[in-house]
Amino acid sequence: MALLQTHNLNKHFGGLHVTADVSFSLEPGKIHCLIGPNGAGKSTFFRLLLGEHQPSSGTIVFDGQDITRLKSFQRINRGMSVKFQVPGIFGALSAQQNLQIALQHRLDSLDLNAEVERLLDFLQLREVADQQAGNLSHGLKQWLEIGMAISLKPKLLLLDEPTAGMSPEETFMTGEIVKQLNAQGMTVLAVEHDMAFVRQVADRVSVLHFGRIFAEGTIDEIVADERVAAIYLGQSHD
Amino acid sequence: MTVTWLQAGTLACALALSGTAFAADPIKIGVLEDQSGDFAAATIGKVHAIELATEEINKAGGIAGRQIELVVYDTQSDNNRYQEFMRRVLQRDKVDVVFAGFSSASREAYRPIVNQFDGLAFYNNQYEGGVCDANMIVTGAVPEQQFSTLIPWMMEKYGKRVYTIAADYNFGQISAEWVRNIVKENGGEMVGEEFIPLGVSQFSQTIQNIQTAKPGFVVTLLVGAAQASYYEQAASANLGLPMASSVNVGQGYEHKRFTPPSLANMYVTTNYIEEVDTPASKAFLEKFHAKFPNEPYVNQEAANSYIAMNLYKQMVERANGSTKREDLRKVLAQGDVCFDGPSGNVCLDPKSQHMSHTIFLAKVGDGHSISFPKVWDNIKPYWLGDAGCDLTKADPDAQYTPSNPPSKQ
Amino acid sequence: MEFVTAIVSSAYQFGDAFAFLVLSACGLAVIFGMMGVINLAHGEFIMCGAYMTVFAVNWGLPLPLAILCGSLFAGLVGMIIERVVVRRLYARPLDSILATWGVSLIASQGTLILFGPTMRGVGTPLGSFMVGALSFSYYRLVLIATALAVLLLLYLVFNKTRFGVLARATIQAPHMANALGVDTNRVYAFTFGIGAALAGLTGGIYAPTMTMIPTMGTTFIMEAFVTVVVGGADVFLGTAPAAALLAVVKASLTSWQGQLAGQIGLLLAVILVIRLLPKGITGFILKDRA
Amino acid sequence: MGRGPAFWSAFVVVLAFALAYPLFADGYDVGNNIYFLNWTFMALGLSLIWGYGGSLSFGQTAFFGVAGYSYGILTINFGTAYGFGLLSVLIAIAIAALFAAVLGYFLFFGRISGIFLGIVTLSVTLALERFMAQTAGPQWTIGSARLNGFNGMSGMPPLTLPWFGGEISLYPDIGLYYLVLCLLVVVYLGLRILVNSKFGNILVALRENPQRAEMLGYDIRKYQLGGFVIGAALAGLSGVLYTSWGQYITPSNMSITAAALPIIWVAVGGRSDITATLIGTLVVLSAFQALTIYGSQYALVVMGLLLVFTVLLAPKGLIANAGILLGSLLDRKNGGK
Repeated sequence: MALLQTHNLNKHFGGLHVTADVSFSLEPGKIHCLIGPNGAGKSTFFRLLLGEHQPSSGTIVFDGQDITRLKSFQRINRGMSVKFQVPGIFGALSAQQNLQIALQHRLDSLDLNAEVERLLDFLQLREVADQQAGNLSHGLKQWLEIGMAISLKPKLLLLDEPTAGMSPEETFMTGEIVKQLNAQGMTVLAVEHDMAFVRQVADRVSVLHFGRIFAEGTIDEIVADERVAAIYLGQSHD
Repeated sequence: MTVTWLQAGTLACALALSGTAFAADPIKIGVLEDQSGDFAAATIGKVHAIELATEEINKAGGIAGRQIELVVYDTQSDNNRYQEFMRRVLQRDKVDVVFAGFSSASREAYRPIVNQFDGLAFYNNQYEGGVCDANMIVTGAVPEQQFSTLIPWMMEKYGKRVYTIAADYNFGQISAEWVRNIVKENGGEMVGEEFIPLGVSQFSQTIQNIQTAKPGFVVTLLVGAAQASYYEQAASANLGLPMASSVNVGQGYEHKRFTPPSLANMYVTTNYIEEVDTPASKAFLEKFHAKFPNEPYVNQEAANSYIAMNLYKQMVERANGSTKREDLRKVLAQGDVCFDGPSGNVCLDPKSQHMSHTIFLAKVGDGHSISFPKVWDNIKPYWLGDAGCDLTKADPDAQYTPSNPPSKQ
Repeated sequence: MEFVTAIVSSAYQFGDAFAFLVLSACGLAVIFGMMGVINLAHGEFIMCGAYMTVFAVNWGLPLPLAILCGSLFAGLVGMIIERVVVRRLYARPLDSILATWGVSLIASQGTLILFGPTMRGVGTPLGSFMVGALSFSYYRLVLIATALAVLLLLYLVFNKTRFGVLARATIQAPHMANALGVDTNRVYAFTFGIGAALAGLTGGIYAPTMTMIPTMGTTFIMEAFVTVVVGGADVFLGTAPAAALLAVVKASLTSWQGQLAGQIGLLLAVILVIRLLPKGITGFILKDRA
Repeated sequence: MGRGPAFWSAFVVVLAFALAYPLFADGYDVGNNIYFLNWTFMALGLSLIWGYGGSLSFGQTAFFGVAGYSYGILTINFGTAYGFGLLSVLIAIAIAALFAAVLGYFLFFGRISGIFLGIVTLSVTLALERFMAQTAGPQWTIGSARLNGFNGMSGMPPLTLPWFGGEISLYPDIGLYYLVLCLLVVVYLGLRILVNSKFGNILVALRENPQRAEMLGYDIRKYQLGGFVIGAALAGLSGVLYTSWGQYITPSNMSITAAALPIIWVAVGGRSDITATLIGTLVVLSAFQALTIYGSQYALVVMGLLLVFTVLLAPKGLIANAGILLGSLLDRKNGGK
């Protein structure tokens, strides 16, 4: 059974249809990437999944339950988690405190400290544990936020352009982290531009275009699809 | 009056005497008045009047041979400041007496503290009446003094249909109650009564309500700068009705500040304004302007403050130099603590510790000139005593109103 | 005839209340809506415009020119304050509340020190007219016309002029506007100046009807905030309907039960709006777009 | 700030000084300091709501006033016998907290935040002031307590404690000083524990990034409301203490000036730390009073300038910025890092 399923999901602002009849299904245990040119509706689709926008029509089913009308935090508590494109961290607090706040929702004090230590090591944040998160380098902020997102032990991890602004080395590292998480049983849905990253991690790829699912398949199938190449080429001509 | 000329004549003598006066400890008088903030316009003159009286008294040898030392704080029209500074003057500066307060709210703010420290305070302000508290002496006029004179006179002249607009707070509510009762006693009819929240400055609707009710005259008991906008707006809508007031002119000298003819045809009962045309008043005004040439106006509260200083001097001297509150109240209880001041002869009433007044009916003319169609001598603050407040017997520390009088034993 | 009188009277009262609300709020709404700054010195800008108007009349200027003079002066003062204080605080909108509060303390007490506790005003011009048994002030009609003119002018300035478009762009995406070569600092300064000038205009045009004291601006503050709360963040969408709604409430209750009822009605309207439309009327209108 | 041994030794020194203070101060200073201490609770509450939680509220004085009036109404009607004086303190604070809960429910569950929250709370406060100011008429009584409009309510007893064989009335003197000081220490330590607890962490988190906090599964509205109500209860405590201190409360305690004052204290001191808030509040209160005593008509101008300069030059607050400066100096002495 699919972990996440949307049925005819629509969202329009005034007369503008940002997503149109998106029916999408996500298999558990997979890493699924969502690609598409700018303005294809990827961000809006993510916001709909997270409950930051209410859909104009359609339903979202997560883990066998209809979550269309649930508030964001309720969805999170049912096993979703997200890492934003612009790192969503608590800038005035230390990296360690950031992780604590993320973890304390699930754990009490004793287990919590052990888990914070484990995550600091896993994400190679040990050195900067006491620094203000707002002062970390961009890459470290991204990893810190991934750490916060996985603190919840989610069934589904949503990643919004996790490698934006990263160097190729950092991007590769991030890919390895994502794969490790997936190996631990986490399903991953990532919006990504970086095709190297997609190739590195994705089990399956969907292409969103003009608010619709335009194509879906493995990375090789998608790359081979001429229509997909056309829309990306068309984009680059603009 | 003779006293003041004598004082002027014997200035040199007084200066010589003052050498000995310095030997004794000074008498400290705390002054808490609003020299900034909303009420500053009407109260700066009070401080000046106190300073004038102090200078005169000190030149004449002080009180019972002791010089007066003023301890002045600016209370910024802020009730909290009254609380802070009342404690300060009583506890830190250890003053013998305090002259304090413009608004009734500020008086109510400091009164519990005066009671806690068992001090003595003069409230030199016209107000809504009813304070029955042995720690307070009130020299301002109260409603029975201003309305028992004003309203019957107006009804005789302008008919029995009366419309009241009053500020919606204690002063306005209680004054309106007085007007209502007096109108009824004199066989008149209240054709309208409207209470205006403080801070309201727009009166179109009120003006129309008055026009519809067709009264003979309007009693305006408006308070504060915002509400004073009524007059300008009523004039511009050509309301054209005579007005009766206990609060304008005498306190905020609106006839000097507003453009004529917005206040024309207003009748005010006041216990003093600088236009009062008696030799005592003129002498007082001359002294005032000699010391404070830029004073915009000398209002009734300034006169009351000046009178209060002289009453206090008299009481202390008659108590053989004691500044203890109980000694002073024994003098007061004799019932003849009187003073010939700028407004004529005034006396303190032992039962209520309020003051009798000469009440002047001031009429504002078209060009905002003042005339006095009528003067009533020796109007007593009778209500508290009649209602059952007798401070010579008991001290309830309370404020009463006609609808909430002292409970009679 | 009585029917006509009643109609005229109601319209006049509604217009009067509407004008007061619009004129009280517009300066505050421009600065709040466009810049996200709560200007606690709003009342002092009103006072500033009023004082300048009275000075100008005393120098011999005719009243309309004097009011213009008051408005421009307040706008100028506003731009100076924006330059010296507010500009440094755009990243910290909450701190700008404190700074403008400080400015307001300085302004009202400074005025008291400089010009004394009170000043003689100028009389209300134009006289009155009769409908049936009631007489009305012509000047009140001028106030109503001014309120409408201000709303129209604001709409034109911010929607039809180059400055307005730049201003809206700057406010929505300052970095973008900057990258496009817009002098965002100047846009902010002018916007703040316009807000202050509107407050000054309000002060100037109400000056002949009011008592001149340094704290005169405070009588406008409550109405201004109430209108902005009910209106929501967008000046153009929110302020006018909010003022209209509140004016109906206020005028009808005042004529029915007196001034107090009018005031309480205003407050109840605010509480209801907070409950039903937490983002104000703007939020209601924009609901579908958000 | 506030976890090391240096902090705690400083805390003990300050506390010892505060305890010994009445031994060498005169009655006026003791009473005046009670007055200052009375306000600190409201400031600490605002520090929690604004400094930690990031919601600027102008509503503190509204809760202050509600609690003050409630205390007056309760004690005037029922007296202080059998410990009711103390009970009415608690009830008054509870009423303020309840009011805050209802208001906060509308605000936070209506997702009002940021600067708009400031405007709405200010409007509510001003509305309450206008309402109370027009209760002068004889119809506005609750039991035997007259609300008494603009002139304010008076005649309530001072703080009264039940005691063996009688009760003690605490006028502004040494007894009340120790009681208020003791309350302050309890509240301060309680708040320290709170802000370092999970709850406090989440408050700070939602100040820093409400979206992230929500996406960690926290119902941020509940935490905002929780902080708001706790802060309001502290404002209520200030209200009760103030009312019993001066046996008086007026609507102008809820005026726009009064509503801005706590924000000034907290901002000038430093809002994001309760220690800075506490010191700042006491410093600003005494500085403003001193200015009024010695600065005559220029006092308000100087206050305004102080505010503007603080905001421009020491954005984190004077006390907090001084702390940072001190910290960096010490670091440099120790060779830095």
